Amino acid sequence: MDTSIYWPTFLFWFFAAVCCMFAIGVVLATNIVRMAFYLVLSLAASSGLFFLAGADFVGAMQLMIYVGGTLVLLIFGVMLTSQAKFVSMKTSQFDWTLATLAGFCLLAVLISAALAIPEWKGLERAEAEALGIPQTATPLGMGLLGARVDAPTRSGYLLVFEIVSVHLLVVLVGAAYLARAKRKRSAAVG
Amino acid sequence: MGCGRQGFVRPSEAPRNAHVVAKYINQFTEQLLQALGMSVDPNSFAVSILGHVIAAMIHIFLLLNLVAVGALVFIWLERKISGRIQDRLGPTRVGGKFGWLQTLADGLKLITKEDLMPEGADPLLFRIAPYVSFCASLAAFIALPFAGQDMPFVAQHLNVGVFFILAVLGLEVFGVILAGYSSASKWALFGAMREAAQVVSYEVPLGLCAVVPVLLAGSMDLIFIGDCQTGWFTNWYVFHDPFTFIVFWIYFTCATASVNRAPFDLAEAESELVAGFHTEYSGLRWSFFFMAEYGSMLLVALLASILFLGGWNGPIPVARLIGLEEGGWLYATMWPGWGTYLACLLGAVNVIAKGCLGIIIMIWIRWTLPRLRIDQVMTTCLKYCVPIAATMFLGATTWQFVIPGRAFFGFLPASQTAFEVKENWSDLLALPRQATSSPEDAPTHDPTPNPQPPPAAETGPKQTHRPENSPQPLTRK
Amino acid sequence: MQADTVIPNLLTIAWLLPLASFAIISIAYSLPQLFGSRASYAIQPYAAYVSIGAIGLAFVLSIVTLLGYWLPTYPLSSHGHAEHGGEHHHESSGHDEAGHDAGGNENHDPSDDSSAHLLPSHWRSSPFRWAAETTAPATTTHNDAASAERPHNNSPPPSLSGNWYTLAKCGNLEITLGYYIDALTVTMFCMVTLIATCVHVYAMGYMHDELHDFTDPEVTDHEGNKFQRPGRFHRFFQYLSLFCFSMLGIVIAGNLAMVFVFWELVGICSYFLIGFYIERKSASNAANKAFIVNRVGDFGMLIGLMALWSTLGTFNFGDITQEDGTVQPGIFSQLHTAENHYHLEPTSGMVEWAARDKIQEVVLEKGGAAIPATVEQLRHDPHHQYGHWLLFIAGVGLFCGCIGKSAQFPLQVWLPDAMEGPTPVSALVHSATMVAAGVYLVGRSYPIFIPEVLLVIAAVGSITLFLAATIAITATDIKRVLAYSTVSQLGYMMLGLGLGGFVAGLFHLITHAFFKGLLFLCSGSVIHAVHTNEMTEMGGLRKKMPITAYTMLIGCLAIIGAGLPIVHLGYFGLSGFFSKDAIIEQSLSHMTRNEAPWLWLLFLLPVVGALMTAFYMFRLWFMTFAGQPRNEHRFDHAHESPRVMTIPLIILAIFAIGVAWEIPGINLSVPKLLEQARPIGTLATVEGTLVSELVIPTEHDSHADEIRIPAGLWASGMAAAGVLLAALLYLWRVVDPAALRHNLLVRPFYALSWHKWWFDELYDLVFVKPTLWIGRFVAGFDRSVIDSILHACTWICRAISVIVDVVGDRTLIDRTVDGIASYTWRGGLSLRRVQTGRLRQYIMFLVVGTIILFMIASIWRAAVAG
Amino acid sequence: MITLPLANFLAQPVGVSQFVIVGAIMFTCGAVCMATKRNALGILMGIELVLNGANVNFIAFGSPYLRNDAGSLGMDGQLMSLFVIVLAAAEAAVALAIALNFYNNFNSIDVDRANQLQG
Repeated sequence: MDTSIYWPTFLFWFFAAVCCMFAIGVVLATNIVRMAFYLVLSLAASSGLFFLAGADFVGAMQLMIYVGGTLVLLIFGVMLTSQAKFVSMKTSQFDWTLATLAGFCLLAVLISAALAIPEWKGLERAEAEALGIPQTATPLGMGLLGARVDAPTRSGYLLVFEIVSVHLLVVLVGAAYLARAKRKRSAAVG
Repeated sequence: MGCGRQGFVRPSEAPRNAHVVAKYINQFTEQLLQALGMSVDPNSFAVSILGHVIAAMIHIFLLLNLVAVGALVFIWLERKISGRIQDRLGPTRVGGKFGWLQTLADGLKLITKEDLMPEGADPLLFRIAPYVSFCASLAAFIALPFAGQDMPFVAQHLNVGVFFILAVLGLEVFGVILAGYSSASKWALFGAMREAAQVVSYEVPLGLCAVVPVLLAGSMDLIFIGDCQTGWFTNWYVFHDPFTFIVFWIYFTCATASVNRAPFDLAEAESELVAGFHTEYSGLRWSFFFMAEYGSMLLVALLASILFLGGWNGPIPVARLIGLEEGGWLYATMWPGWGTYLACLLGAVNVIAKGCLGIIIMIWIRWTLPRLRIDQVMTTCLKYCVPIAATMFLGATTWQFVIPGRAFFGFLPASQTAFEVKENWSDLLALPRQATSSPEDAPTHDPTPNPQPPPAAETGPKQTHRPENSPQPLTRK
Repeated sequence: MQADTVIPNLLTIAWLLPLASFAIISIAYSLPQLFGSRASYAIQPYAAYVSIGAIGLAFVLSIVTLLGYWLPTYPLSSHGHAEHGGEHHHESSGHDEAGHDAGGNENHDPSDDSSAHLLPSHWRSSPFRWAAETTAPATTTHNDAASAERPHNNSPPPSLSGNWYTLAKCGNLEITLGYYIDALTVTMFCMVTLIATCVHVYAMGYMHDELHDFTDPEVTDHEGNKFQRPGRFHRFFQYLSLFCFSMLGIVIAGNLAMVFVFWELVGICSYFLIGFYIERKSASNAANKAFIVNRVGDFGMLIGLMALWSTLGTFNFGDITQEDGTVQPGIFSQLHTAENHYHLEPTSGMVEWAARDKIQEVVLEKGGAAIPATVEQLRHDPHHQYGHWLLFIAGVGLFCGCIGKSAQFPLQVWLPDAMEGPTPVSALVHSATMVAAGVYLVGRSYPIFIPEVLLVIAAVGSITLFLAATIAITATDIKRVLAYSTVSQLGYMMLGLGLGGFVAGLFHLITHAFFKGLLFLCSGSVIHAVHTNEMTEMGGLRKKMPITAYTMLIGCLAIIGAGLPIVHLGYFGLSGFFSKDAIIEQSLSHMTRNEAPWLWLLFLLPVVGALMTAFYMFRLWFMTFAGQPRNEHRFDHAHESPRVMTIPLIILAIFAIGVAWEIPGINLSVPKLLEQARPIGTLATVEGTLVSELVIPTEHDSHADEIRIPAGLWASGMAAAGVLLAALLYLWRVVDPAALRHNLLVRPFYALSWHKWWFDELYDLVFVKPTLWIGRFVAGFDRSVIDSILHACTWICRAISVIVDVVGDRTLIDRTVDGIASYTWRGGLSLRRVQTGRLRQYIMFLVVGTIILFMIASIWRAAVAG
Repeated sequence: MITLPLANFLAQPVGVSQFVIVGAIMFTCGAVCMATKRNALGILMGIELVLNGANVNFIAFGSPYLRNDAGSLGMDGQLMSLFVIVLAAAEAAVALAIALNFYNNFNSIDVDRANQLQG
């Protein structure tokens, strides 16, 4: 019985702790900018979880996109709230209790579901250590291009990829349009 | 090297990183304790922790020193160079001849300064901001290799190194925003906003440029990319074809901008915003911002040197010439492994030298060019850098497709090692579906790159047309 | 054989070259016009160069095909009867091309010795030698034609046939683009391309007015100032190219469907070209007239096509070898089978179709297996000739098309009006392309015609030739004279073909093409010089334009068939002499063989026609070139045409003289080519089945002395007489034509001829006006009756819809819909409280909903488990 | 010689369930965040959290380290999470644009003010 420490487990618990802690922080924080800050930390930690799970490409992706995204969130938060003297919109106590109650129920349900499945217990340590570092970049790229080098029997994702790309384009146009409409209005007002 | 060119890396082939070092240390402590007469179970919990902790310590120490000392040196260097450019002497007194202890003195002064915080500031964020940016720029170094070949000097070998570094680099601006926001001052806020906008938009061309070497090498693994450029300087990717040559300069510009150095340093435009996002900072926190800035400067410079300038392969393969490589005469005279180690040390020196060169150029630019307006900055990014980079990317793709396996603007054949280590997925394709999941048979499909590298002509198309030949083995097995 | 592939390819290229030039000109000149930028006059001549190059190259290719590939492969027989000398050989080995074992089996064929004594040695030198030598064995066959054992008829000529590709295929109807090439095709190719080349070159000079803004003197607006329009030089050549392409298409076509397609193409081209001066009312009318009159003929042709296809199941002339090697028999080999000694027999398909009710009975009695036997038995039924009527319909139908195209009676009216087109077009239309197409089609589908059809053809031809000749006598428009002469010459050809003279008719077609083209180009040059068509304003032009004058003189001599029938020294004469004599001989021998008195006309009319031909041609020449100028002004401005116009005249004149002669040295002459092309089973003397006393003598009989010499004397004598008459009237002016015109005796005839026998008026009365009446009647009927019916219908519909609207829609449907709507409305009102518009509340709903779902799922699982 | 109680605990690799639990916690936090925040951006962050929780699950299902039998999603898990990330970014962009207009219309980003849709 190998009792020496298995670092992935240790790191997992570390990251999981950070992740959950700051997630809760996001819920509890009242200041929007702090929320964003906690959110970033939580997301970074979850990207750490991704690295641990051997999905380093997705992890890096998470860092890059989510951090970028939340960065913009943050900027907007600052822009939209700083003028109002750091307004914090308090929620009624009733809402709080209700939400917490529902949240706990949901959590209970989910966790029970998570623990219910026998296949979800982990591997044996030796087995896990025998695994090397998985190569994820190329299979992901090929998978997006429609050729599965990792699991030839499974289908590629070329179509999905295209759809998502088009969707992104549409979103960009739409966002730009919304922003522009705003400017027009302000011009009309002022 | 050829590590991990398959679905999985063989444990034996695992790259040199903290884990391996930790294992050495474990063995060492075990032997030590045994020498002391104590019997110990190397697999016991505490010992294993000990080894890894020590190994981590070592790595962190090295990287931290690189950044901190680098910051010291570069600040001093900047002051000297700016002095020369402005026909001054720059610091002369402190520490004897060239005033080379000037920065240290400044550091001491900063430490002794009082640590102020404006009232109305958000205390937590205000405190934490400098460390956020410093951590970001330091964390990027984790995946940065300083030597390749058989003994990669890297804290943690990631096979998406480029991506990781770019991502983490993006985190740095985060601290800046927090700083700008939390120190309730409009100058700081403006600076932060500017920097945020600038960095977020400059990440696009930066990524586009960084993709080009990835494309040429066929992998995001920095070590692999570096090894693809072994040999003479003709193998460097900056000289690979006209497009990469242009891309290199675009990359350098965007890097300068994304670490907001002049002429893109709008975040701390003294003339408009007092000192930008760190107006309210003083003392050690303030110096952390600077360490972060210089750290990221060093980072992008090193990245440039690895992506484009051959990384640890000097313009002349000195180690090979003096027989320091495996099989060379000098190699034979030494203890096993030491020759390789020395060669890698040489490589590391190479990388850092190129990085310093890049930084000196940045300094030179800073003290030569005037600062741009914010709209000019945005124009440069969105109207020039992005389209040019995209075009160059397409051009490089076409080039790689039309005349693959050539180097130095297509005049010479590419270096052989670039083909020894090509990924060979067709073997993996031939496997049954469990190949990815079941570990023991994935490595057994021998990933060893073919001993005598095939000529460029026939290997080139193979890697460019991977999608075509990947389904072919499906019929096999 | 290698030539089998080369010949079709060469001819195909020669055929497609004009199309290419058409395409080039269209793209380079006409396409820009669509976008408003018209080609500058500086570059328009290049259009002419392109099309001349194309047609010239086509001519070269045709000549190369003839001399370099056709003759070496299928040498002409110096022994005329080689073709049918080979037939015994054919009995044994079925259809391959005519063997040339010249006279290899005289002993089997008694007729050979019988023909032997018909060959005096002194004929060998004469250009007519072919005729003497091709004297047939069949001379004796008609004696025992009645006897059961039928004689051998001639075997199929050497021919190449194949398909390029299939245009459409539905059921067993297969429309293909194919080729059928025999000596006739090659000859026609050479003739057409040569004349077309000359016309193109000539047109370059003639049409130069179109190279600048063109002022049309004949078109004036109501203020009376002349009509100005940009020149159309390139378009003229564009049309010419398309025209040549279409004509060559007819010539090379391998099946009747393709012939029909290009037939119509020729029609539309002639429409374009006749209506070239589209602004002139007369021109557009003439174009319409030509087109419509042709449609009339084409209707009959369609009937013929249907009759043939529905009974033979194919359009192909020749046998086509499929990819799988099987030979699909063409029309000819189906109608003339080897078992039947290549005699024309209705196919069993025809018999079956003709006697379908009888066969129906048989099938009802004995079942389908008995059909073939019944067909055989019915075929030999002496009382009613099953299938012959079908053949008759098919033949006459096809001939209808030819009537329309080559302006035979009663559809001859369009051709004179076609003079509205530019003269080069008239030359092309009248000599090589359009009208030739009709005669060519008759020659091409010659094996289809049973004697009765041939009789019809002969009758129509003779009527036409007489009619046109009479009209031509009084016409004063130089081009109209020529036009009517064309009509009458076409009549000659039809007559020759109809009397069984395959070679005679087509031979006249070839020669006529040359001298008629020559004549028209000459007239064009005259018109070009004096700017009028009226002969009454010309005269004495001989001094002004000698080349035109003398080349035209050659043309006239050729067309009247001037020659010296010096029997014992061999003949000498211009091209027309031989061809026209051949026809008249054929008619003479036909007359001698038929007792029916009215058939004498078939000899009388051509002879009289010869007289009139000579008369009006020389009337034309004298009025134009001889005597004193009638209009000094025009005379002074007259001038010889530029070289680009005269050189074609000279070339054509040379051919008009010598095209009928045998080329010394190589064994080649037009008649021999045609003799080689003699279609399957058209040699023997045949008797009519429907009209039993009709006998179509074999052509070779007409070369017997007792036929040939009198015929030659008749023809030459009549021609001489005609010339003399013309000279009396118009050269020496012994009698004044004007005075003669008012002579009571002559006047009616003059009026008849001057008004073209009132044919236009007649047609106007019989066809046009009734059509208009019917149209008006139909219109009125439409307006009064049909419209009222429709209005009634709509009124009824409206009434019904009103009822439905009130009863069904308003009450039933609307009620239901309103009910549903109101319930929905109430439901919405009651549910609206849930819709608080609070985002967070919705999210709460989501969460709670998720939880509840999980609960239900787990409870369900528990229930299932426990 | 030194053995800690949590040695065995830390010496064994974790399984899918632990990851899923983390995902669940993030999900719940996101949901609660959405439910409680009156700030539009706060709701946006809640959405991000939810999506990230889903991502964690995807990765866990696809990871060879956590689950090794044929039931593992393999690369599909990572591909899915890639798409989720991308779409989340898109959604963030649109949501921000909406928030911007929202702010322009109501001079605030308090979602409770925007209850004009109530029935």
